[in-house]
Amino acid sequence: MVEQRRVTLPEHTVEIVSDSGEGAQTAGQIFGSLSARMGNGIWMVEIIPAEIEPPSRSSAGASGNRIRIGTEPVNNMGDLANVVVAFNDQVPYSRIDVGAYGRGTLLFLECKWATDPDESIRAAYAKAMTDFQSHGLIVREIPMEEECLKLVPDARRGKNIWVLGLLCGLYERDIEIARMLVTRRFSPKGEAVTQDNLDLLQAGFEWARAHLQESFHIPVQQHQEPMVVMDGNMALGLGAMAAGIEVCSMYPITPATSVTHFLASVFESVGGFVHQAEDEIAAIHFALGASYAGKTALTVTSGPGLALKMEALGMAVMAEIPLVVVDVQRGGPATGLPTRVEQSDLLAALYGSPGDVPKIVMAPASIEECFHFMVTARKLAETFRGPVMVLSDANLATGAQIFPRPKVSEDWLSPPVDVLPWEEGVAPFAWDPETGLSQRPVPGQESGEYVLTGLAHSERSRIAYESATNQRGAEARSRKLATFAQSLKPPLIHGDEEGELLVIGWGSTRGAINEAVRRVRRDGAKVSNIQLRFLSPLQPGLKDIFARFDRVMTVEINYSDAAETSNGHRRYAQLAWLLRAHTLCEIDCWSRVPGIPLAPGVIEKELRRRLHMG
Amino acid sequence: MVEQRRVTLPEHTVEIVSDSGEGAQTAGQIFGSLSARMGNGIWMVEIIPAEIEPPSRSSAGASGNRIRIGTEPVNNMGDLANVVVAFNDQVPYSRIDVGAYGRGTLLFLECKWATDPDESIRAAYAKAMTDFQSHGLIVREIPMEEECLKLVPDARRGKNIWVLGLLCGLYERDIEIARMLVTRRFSPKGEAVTQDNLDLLQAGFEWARAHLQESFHIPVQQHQEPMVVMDGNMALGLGAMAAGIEVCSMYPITPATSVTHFLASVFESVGGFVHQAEDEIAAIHFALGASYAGKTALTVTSGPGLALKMEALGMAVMAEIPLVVVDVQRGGPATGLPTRVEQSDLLAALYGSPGDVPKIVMAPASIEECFHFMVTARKLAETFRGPVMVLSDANLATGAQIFPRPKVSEDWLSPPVDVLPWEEGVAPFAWDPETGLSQRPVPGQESGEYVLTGLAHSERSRIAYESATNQRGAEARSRKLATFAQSLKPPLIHGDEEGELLVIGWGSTRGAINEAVRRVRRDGAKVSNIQLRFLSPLQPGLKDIFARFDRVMTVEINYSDAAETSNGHRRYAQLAWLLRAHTLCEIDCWSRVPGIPLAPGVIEKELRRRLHMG
Amino acid sequence: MMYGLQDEVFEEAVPRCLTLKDYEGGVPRWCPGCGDLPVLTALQRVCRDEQLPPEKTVVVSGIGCSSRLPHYMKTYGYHGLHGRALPVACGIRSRRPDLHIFVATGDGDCCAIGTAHWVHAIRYNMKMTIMLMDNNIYGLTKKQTSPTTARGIASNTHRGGNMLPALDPIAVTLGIANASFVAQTVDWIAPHLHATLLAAQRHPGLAFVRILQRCPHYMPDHFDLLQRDHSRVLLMTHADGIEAGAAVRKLLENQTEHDPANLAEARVLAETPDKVPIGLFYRNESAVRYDAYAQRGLALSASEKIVAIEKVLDRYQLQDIQ
Amino acid sequence: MMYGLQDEVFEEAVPRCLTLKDYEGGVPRWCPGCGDLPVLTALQRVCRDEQLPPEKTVVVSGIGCSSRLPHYMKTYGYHGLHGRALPVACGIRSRRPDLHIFVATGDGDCCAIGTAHWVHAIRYNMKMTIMLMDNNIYGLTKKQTSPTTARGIASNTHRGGNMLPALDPIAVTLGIANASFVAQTVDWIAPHLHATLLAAQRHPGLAFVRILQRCPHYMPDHFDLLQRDHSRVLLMTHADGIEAGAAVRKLLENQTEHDPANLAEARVLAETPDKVPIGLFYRNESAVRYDAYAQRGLALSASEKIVAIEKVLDRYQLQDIQ
Ligand SMILES: Cc1ncc(C[n+]2csc(CCOP(=O)(O)OP(=O)(O)O)c2C)c(N)n1
Ligand SMILES: Cc1ncc(C[n+]2csc(CCOP(=O)(O)OP(=O)(O)O)c2C)c(N)n1
Ligand code: SF4
Ligand code: SF4
Ligand SMILES: [Mg+2]
Ligand SMILES: [Mg+2]
Repeated sequence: MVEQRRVTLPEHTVEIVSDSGEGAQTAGQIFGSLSARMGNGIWMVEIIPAEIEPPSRSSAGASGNRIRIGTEPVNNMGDLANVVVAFNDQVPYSRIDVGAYGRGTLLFLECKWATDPDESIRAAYAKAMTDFQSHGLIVREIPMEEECLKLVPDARRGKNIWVLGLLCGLYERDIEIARMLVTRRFSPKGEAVTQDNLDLLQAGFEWARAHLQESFHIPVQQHQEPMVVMDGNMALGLGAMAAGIEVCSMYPITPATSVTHFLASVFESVGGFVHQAEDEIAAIHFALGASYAGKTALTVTSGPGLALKMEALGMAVMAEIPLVVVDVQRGGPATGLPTRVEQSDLLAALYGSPGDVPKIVMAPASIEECFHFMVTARKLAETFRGPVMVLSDANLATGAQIFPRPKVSEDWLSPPVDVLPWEEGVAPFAWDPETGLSQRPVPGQESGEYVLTGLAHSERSRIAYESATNQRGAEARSRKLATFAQSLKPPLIHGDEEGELLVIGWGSTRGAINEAVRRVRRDGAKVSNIQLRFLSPLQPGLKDIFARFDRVMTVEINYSDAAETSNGHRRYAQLAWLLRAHTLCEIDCWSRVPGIPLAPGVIEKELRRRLHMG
Repeated sequence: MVEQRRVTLPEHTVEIVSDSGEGAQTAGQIFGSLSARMGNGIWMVEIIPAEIEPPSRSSAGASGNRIRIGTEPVNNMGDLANVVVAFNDQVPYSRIDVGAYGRGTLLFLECKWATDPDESIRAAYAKAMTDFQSHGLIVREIPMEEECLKLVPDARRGKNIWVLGLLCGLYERDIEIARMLVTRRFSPKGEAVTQDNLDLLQAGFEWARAHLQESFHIPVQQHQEPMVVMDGNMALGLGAMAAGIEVCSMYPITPATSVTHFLASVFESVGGFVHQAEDEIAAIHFALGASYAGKTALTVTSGPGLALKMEALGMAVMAEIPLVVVDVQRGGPATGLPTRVEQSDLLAALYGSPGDVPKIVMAPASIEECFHFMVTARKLAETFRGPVMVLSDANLATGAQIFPRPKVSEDWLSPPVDVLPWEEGVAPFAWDPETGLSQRPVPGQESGEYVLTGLAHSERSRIAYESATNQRGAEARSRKLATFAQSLKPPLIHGDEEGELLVIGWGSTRGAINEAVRRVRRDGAKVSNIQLRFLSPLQPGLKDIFARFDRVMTVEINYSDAAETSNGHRRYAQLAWLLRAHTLCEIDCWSRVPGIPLAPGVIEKELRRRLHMG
Repeated sequence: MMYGLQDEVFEEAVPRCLTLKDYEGGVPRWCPGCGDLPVLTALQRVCRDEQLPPEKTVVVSGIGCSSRLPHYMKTYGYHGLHGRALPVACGIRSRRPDLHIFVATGDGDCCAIGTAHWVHAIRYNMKMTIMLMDNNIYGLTKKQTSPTTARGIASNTHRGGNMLPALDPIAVTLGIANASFVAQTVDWIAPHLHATLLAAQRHPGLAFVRILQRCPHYMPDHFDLLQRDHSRVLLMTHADGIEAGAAVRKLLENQTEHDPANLAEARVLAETPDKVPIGLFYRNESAVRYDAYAQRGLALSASEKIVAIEKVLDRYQLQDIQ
Repeated sequence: MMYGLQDEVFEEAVPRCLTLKDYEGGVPRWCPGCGDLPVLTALQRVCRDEQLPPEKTVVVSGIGCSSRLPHYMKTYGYHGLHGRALPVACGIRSRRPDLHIFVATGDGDCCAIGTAHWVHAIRYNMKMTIMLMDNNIYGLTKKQTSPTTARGIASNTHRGGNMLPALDPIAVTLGIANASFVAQTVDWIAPHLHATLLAAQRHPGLAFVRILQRCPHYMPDHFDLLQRDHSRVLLMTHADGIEAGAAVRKLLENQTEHDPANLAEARVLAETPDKVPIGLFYRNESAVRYDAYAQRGLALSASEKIVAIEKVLDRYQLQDIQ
C-alpha cells in the first residue's frame, strides 16, 4: 500500500468513457448522485455516442458521463476534465477533439490493449499513448479487466462498477452510500448480480487506496434544507405533476421522450396518464381536447415534433385554449443532431404558426427552474387562456443537478372542473377591452354552451367575417401578452449595473456564461450578464439596461454568421435578432452549433478576445 | 329614348352585387375582361359572401365583383364605387359597412322588392332607400326582373346578363365583344341558353340607351404590345408552366386551390400533372421526391397548410432539395378568414421551421409578377439548391389585371434530367467555402450514388455528429443566402429619394400604397414609398434609404398594436419587425386585419393623419 | 335508456324534459337539399330521445361543410382544424366520462387528411359516435376529388375523371384491430339514419357510422339512382343489428340476415357488388376501451395527490439515506 | 428477368455484371442480431439477381433503426423524415419510370406517424417495394409501444403493459381499395425473405411486404418461440404465390394452399389465430397504376411545351378577337 497524498480542492471534473454498452453511464450516474448525496454541488452531463450501435474501440462510440463536483453549487459542465477513466485507447480521441481533455488531464487508461493479441490494436494503443502525451494528458495505465476477472468471469459486465469503486477511493467517497446506490440499481437483476457488483465496487475502492499516489478531497457544505437531485427532464415531469396536470400527450422523440418515460412510471400515482399518440399532431390535439374539457394538458416534444404542432398552436391561440407545450430543443434543422443540444427553436416558437399568434414563451435556465416553470406555465396558460411554451434543451434534459426540495402546495394543482352553472348572458369570449382577458365555460356547465371555433369569431364564439370583429379578436389576443408583461420584472444583472460589455443568454447556458463572466471580471473586465427567462413577452427594462453598457452581445447555441464574413447580410443568433427588433440597440452575438454545451472556458476565451484581454 | 349626356372620365369603379348564386360574379367577370379587351386598364376583385350558402337578401350574402376601369393601367381596387348594380336592397349594406359605397355612389337597384307581396320585404326596402340616401348614395330604381321576364321565364337565371347589357350601354362597351364573351361562356350549356343570354344582353343594352340619362366614356389607350388578362392564381399556374415545372403537388385549400384547378385544366398540355395528395404533408414530400429525382416541383398552399409543411421545409433546407412553395395568404391564425386577404404569414415563412432554416422568400406585388416570379423561383431553387417561397395573397389570387403577354422562352424551362455520369470524386455537397454552393447528383447518374439525409452530414452526405461538420453545414446553408443577396438591387423608390416619410409595403398592397402616396404628394407632402419583393434575403441598401427620410413606416395587412396602447410591449406588423431587426432604424407601422384589401383612400387618410395634413 | 343516461341526470331536483328545441342552435346554412341537414335532425332526435343534457353533450368536428354541424346544435361544440376532430374528441373523452361525445366529419376530413387519426381512433375505442358524412367529394372547397370519389368522376382537380377506385371506409375500418361498432346508413332514409345513430349512441365504445350524404351543389344526381331504385340498397337485418322499423323493412325489399358478430361476413358484405349495404356490419362490445385506462385515478383528492408527489420527491432527496 | 431490367441496361456497350459488392455501402451499424441486417442482405441479393444498375436504384426511408438501411446500400438513397418515406417515394416514381424504388420503413414510421401515407400509397399503387420491418417496438427512440406491439407487452411509455390489441398491418392493407401485392415474411428465414422481396420487385405495381423483424436489443426473446417452433408459422403456397424453395417447404410443415387472387380468404388467413402466415396474401396485377397517370407527357420536347404554353396564353390575350 502506497502512502496517499491528500489534495484538497474546491472542485473537480471527472469523466468516465467507454464503448457504448460497457456501462460507463451507469457508473457515472451513481458517482454523481453519490457525490450529491454527500453534499457536494454537482453537474452531470451524458456523453452520447454519435451512432446507435457504433463499432467497439471507436472514437464515434465514446459513451459515458461527465461529472463536475464542487464544494459550492455547480451549474455547468466546466472545461477541461481533471480526471478521466477510459475503457480503451480510442474513446478519448473524440473528447480531445471537442476540447474536453488537455494539458494536465489525468487519464486512467485500461492497459489490457497494450498486450492485445491483435497487432493493430497494440499499435493503436502505442500511438494513442504518444498522442495523449503530446496533448498534455498525464496517462496512468490501470489493469481494469485483470482486476475484475479476479472476481467475475465476464469483465465487460463489471468493469464499470470496479471503476466506480476506484473513483470512490480516489475521491474519498462514502462507500456505504455507494453500496446502497449499487444495491438499488442492481437489485432488480437479482441477488447474485448485486453481490458481484458490490464485490467489484469494494475491489476497485481498495485497489485505488493500495495503488494510487493521491486522493482528492472536495469538502462538502452542509445544506440548510432538504435537497433533491435529478435531471432536467425528470424535473419537468415532476413539475407537471406538481402543477396538477393530469394528461401528458406525446409522441416519442429524443431528447424529450424521457420526460414521458418518467411520467409513465409515476403519473398514475396522482391519477394522471401519458397518452402516446399516433403522431405529434394527434398528440397536441388530444391535449387540446382534454384542456377544452377543463383539464389543462401538456404536450412534450422536440424540434421536428414542434414543427408538426404549428397549426394546432395557432388553433390554441385563436380559440384561446390553455395548453402547456414543452420543447426540449435538439440540434436542427430537420432531423439534425437528435441527441445533441441546440437553442435554435426560439424564433419558430415565437413565429412558427402562420397568422398572428401571440403566446407566452419561457425558458428555464436550470434544472430547478425546469420544475418550477411547469407550475408557472400551467397557471399562466389558464389565466391568459392560451398556449404557454417552455423551451428546455438537451443539456438540461440529461444534466443532473441538486436543488432545494420544492415545497409542493395544493394551490399549485389545477382546480377541479367547474360544475356550477355558467352565468347566463356572459359571452364565452367576453374580452376585457383593457386586458384582453375573458373566462371560459367548460362542458358540463349549464348555460355555458358555445361552439369553440378556429375561424374568426365574435365574443359569443359565432363565426364572423366582419372587419371590426376580426380586428377586435386579434387585439384581445395581443392585449393579453401586454397585460402579462406588466407583471414581469426586469432581469437581474449578474455583475455591475453598467460597464463595457453586457452578455445576454437564455436557457441552459446560464451557468457557463455566469462562470465565464466571473472569470474575466476577476481580471478586471467590466462585464456583466443577464439571462432571459421570458422570451415572449420579453421582460421589461431591457433597453435601459443595454444603454448602460458600451456593447451588448448574446451568447447562444445556434447559428450566426461571423460579423466579418457577412457583407451586410449577417445572419444573427436568434435572441440577438429578437432583441434588435425589440430595442433597436446594436446587439452583437457569438453563437455556435457544436452539438455540445458551451463550456465556460470557450465563452471566456471569446470574451477576452472581444475585450482585447489577450 | 332619352337624350344621353356623355361624360368622359379617366376612370370609374363599378360593382355588381347579388345574392350568392344569382350570377353577379359572372357578369362582373365578363364586364371586366370586355373592358380589358377594349384596351382599358382594369383591376377586378371578387366580392365573396361570408357564408357558403347564406340566406337570400342578407348582408352576409353579398356576392359579386368590383371592376375598376381606367384609361391608364389600374393596379388596385380603388375606394368608393362610382356605380353599383344591386339585385336587392340588403346586399349593399355590407359594402357600405366596409366603406365601399358613400357620398355620390350611383346605385342602380332592382325595384321589384318595393312591391313584394311580403310586407316585411316592402318595409325593408323602404328603410333601405332611406338608409342609402342618408349615406349619400344616389339611388336609381330599375325594373330588372320585369324586363327580363319579357324574354325568359326564370329571371333569377338571366338578370345578371341583362345587367351586363345595361352596363355595356352605360359605359359604351363594344357590344360585339360582349356578345363573343357571352357566347363563349354559355356555349357549353347549349344553343338555347346561349341565345337567351344574348337576347338578355341586347335587351339590357337597349334599355340603358333608352332610359339612362348619361353614358360614361373612359377612353382607351392603344397598347404597343400584346396584352393578357388573368387573375393572380392563373398567373402563378402559367408561370409554373413557363418555368418548366412538371409536378404540382397539393392538397385543396382556399384561396390557393384555384392555382391547381387552373393547372388541372391545362397542365397536361405541357406534360405536367397535378397530384392531389392525402394531406399537405404528403403533398410537400411528394414534391421533394420528384425534385430529388431531378424534376423541380411545386407545392401550393395557404396558411394552415403552410403550418403543416414546416417540418418538410426544414428538410428541404437541410438536405438542399430545390422546391418552389407558393403560399396564397389568407386571414389567420388557425382557420381564420379562409376566403379573405391577409399578409401575416411572413414571419412564419421566414422562421416557421425549428432549427436554423435559411431560405429565399419573395413576394410578387402584381399579377404580372405572379407570373414572372414563378420562373425566377424555379431557377433560384435550383441554383441555390433549396426551397424558394413565393408569398401571394387572396387579393392577388382573385384580382384580375392586364399586363403584357410574357415572351416565354425555352431557357425558362428546367433542363432535362442530367444522364451523364457524375464526376467521380466530387462530393454531393462540395460546398464552395465562399458561396456555399454545390452541385447535386441525380438518380440515374452513374458514380453519383449518395444517400440524402435530414441528419447533420458531411460533404459526402454521411451522417456526421462532429462539431466542426455541423458548423460547416450550417455555414454553407447561410452563405448561400448571402451569395444570392449580392445579386439583388436596392428597391426602387416611388417618389423622391429623400423626404419626410417613407412608406414600405410588400406584396399585393403596392398599387394601393402607390396611389395613396401619389395623392398626398400631389398636395405637397414629402412622402415616398418602396415595395419589397425579396423578404429573405432582404434587398440591399435599405438602411441608406431609410436614413434619408425623417420617418419610416410600413403599411401591411396584418396585426399590430397601436403605438398608443402598448406600454412598451408593442406588437409590430411583421415586415416592420423584420426591418427593425435588420436595420435598427426606428420603423413604425400601420396595419389592419379587415379581411379586405386596403383601399388607397384608407391608406391616404392614415398618411394625412401622420403628416398632420388634416 | 340504459346507456344514454348518466348519474347526474338523476341528481336533479326537478327532472328536465328536454325537447328538440333544446338542441337547436344557429340556423343551418347548408345548400338546399344538402344531406347534412337530415343528419343534424337525426342527431337532435337522438339527443332528445336519450334526454342528453345539452351541457353534457359535445359535438366535435374538423373543417368542411359537414363540420359546420356543431354550430347548429345548442350544446357544447368544438369546431377544430381540418382532419383533427378525432384526437380532440379522444382528448375530451380521456378525462370526462360524464360527457356525450359526437364527432361530425367528412370524407376529406376523415379519410384524407385525417386518415391516421381515423385508423387509430378506431383502435382506441373510446366511447363516442363518429358520423362520417360521406358525399364522395370535397364540398367546402368547391369540388375536388376525395378518397371516396368513385373512379371516373370528374372534379376540379381531375378534369378527365378520377383514375383511382374509391376507398371504402367500411372495408378499411373492418381491417382495424379493436373496431367495436361499424355501421352504414344514408341521409335520405330518415328512420334508418335515426335508428343507426341511436344504436351508436347506446353502444359502449366507439361507434363508426358512415352516412352516404347528398351534395346537390357539387354532385347533383350523384345518389339519385340509389335513392330512387331501392333494389340497389341492401338492408342488413339481425336481432342484434339495427332495427329501423317496419316501414324501412317494407321499403327495402333487398335484405340479408347478417350477424354483426361475424367479422368475416361483414367484410364480404362491405364489398357487395352493385349494392350498398346499410345497417350494422360489426359490433364487439367487449373490445378494449382506452378511456377506461385514461380515466383511472380521476377521483383522487388534492391531498392524495400531494402525498403521492412527496413520495416521488422522496426518491430524489439526498438526505433520505442519512 | 422480365420486370427487373430496363431498356437502358441493353444500351451499354459492355454489359456490366454486377455483384453483391456493387450494392454494399457503409458498414451496417445495427445491434448484433438485429433483424434489419438479413433484410439488407436479401435486398442486396435481389438487386444482384435482377442486375439493377446501382445508379438507377433508390432506397427511400423515414426515421428509425430500420430507416438507416439506405446508408448501407451503394445505390442512391433518401433518408427522409419520420413517417414520410412513402410520399417521397411516390414523388420520385411520379416522373421516373426508369428507377427501381425500395422503401425501408418501421412499424412506428409506417403504422403510426405514417399511417395516412401508408393507406394512400397502397391506393396509388405506384411501382415500388415497401419493406415494413416490423419489430413491434420503437427501436431508435429506445423502446416505446408501437401500434403493432401486442397487448400486455411493457415499454417505457406503458410500464404496466400495452392495453390495446396490436394493429395488424396486413389486415389493414387488405381493406384498402386498389391494393395489388400484399405479402408477409420473417427476417430469419432467409430464402423466404429473399423470394418474397424478389417477387415484390418483379411485381408491376406497389408491393407491400411486412417483415417480422427481431430487435434483440429491446425485445429479446420476442420472436424466439416463433423462430424455434416452426409449427407456429403457416406457409401459404400456390402456383401464383411465392416460391421459396424446397428447403423452406421442408422446414415449415404447416402449409396451406392459398390462391392470392382470393381476397376474402386472404383476410381470413391474415387473422389466423396462434399462427403467423407467411407468403403472398393477395396479388392483383390489374390494379390501377397511378404512376401511369403521373407519367403522361414525359417525352414532350421543350418546343412542344412552348407551343402549348403559347396556346394557353392565347386564351387570355386581349387582342385575339380583333
Ligand atoms: C390544413 C387544411 N388543409 C386544407 C383545408 C381546406 N379544406 C377545408 S374543408 C376541406 C375538405 C372538405 O371536404 P370534406 O371533408 O369531404 O367535407 P365536406 O365539405 O364535403 O362536407 C378542405 C380541403 C383546411 N381548412 N385546412
Ligand atoms: C417528427 C418526428 N417525431 C418523432 C421522431 C422520433 N423518432 C425517430 S424514429 C421513431 C420511431 C422508430 O420506430 P420504428 O418506426 O418502429 O423503427 P425502428 O427503430 O423500430 O426500426 C421516432 C418516434 C422523429 N425523428 N421525428
Ligand atoms: S356544397 Fe354540398 S355538402 Fe356543402 S352545403 Fe352545399 S350541398 Fe351540402
Ligand atoms: S435497437 Fe433493435 S431494431 Fe434497433 S438496431 Fe438494435 S436490435 Fe435493431
Ligand atoms: Mg365531403
Ligand atoms: Mg419498430
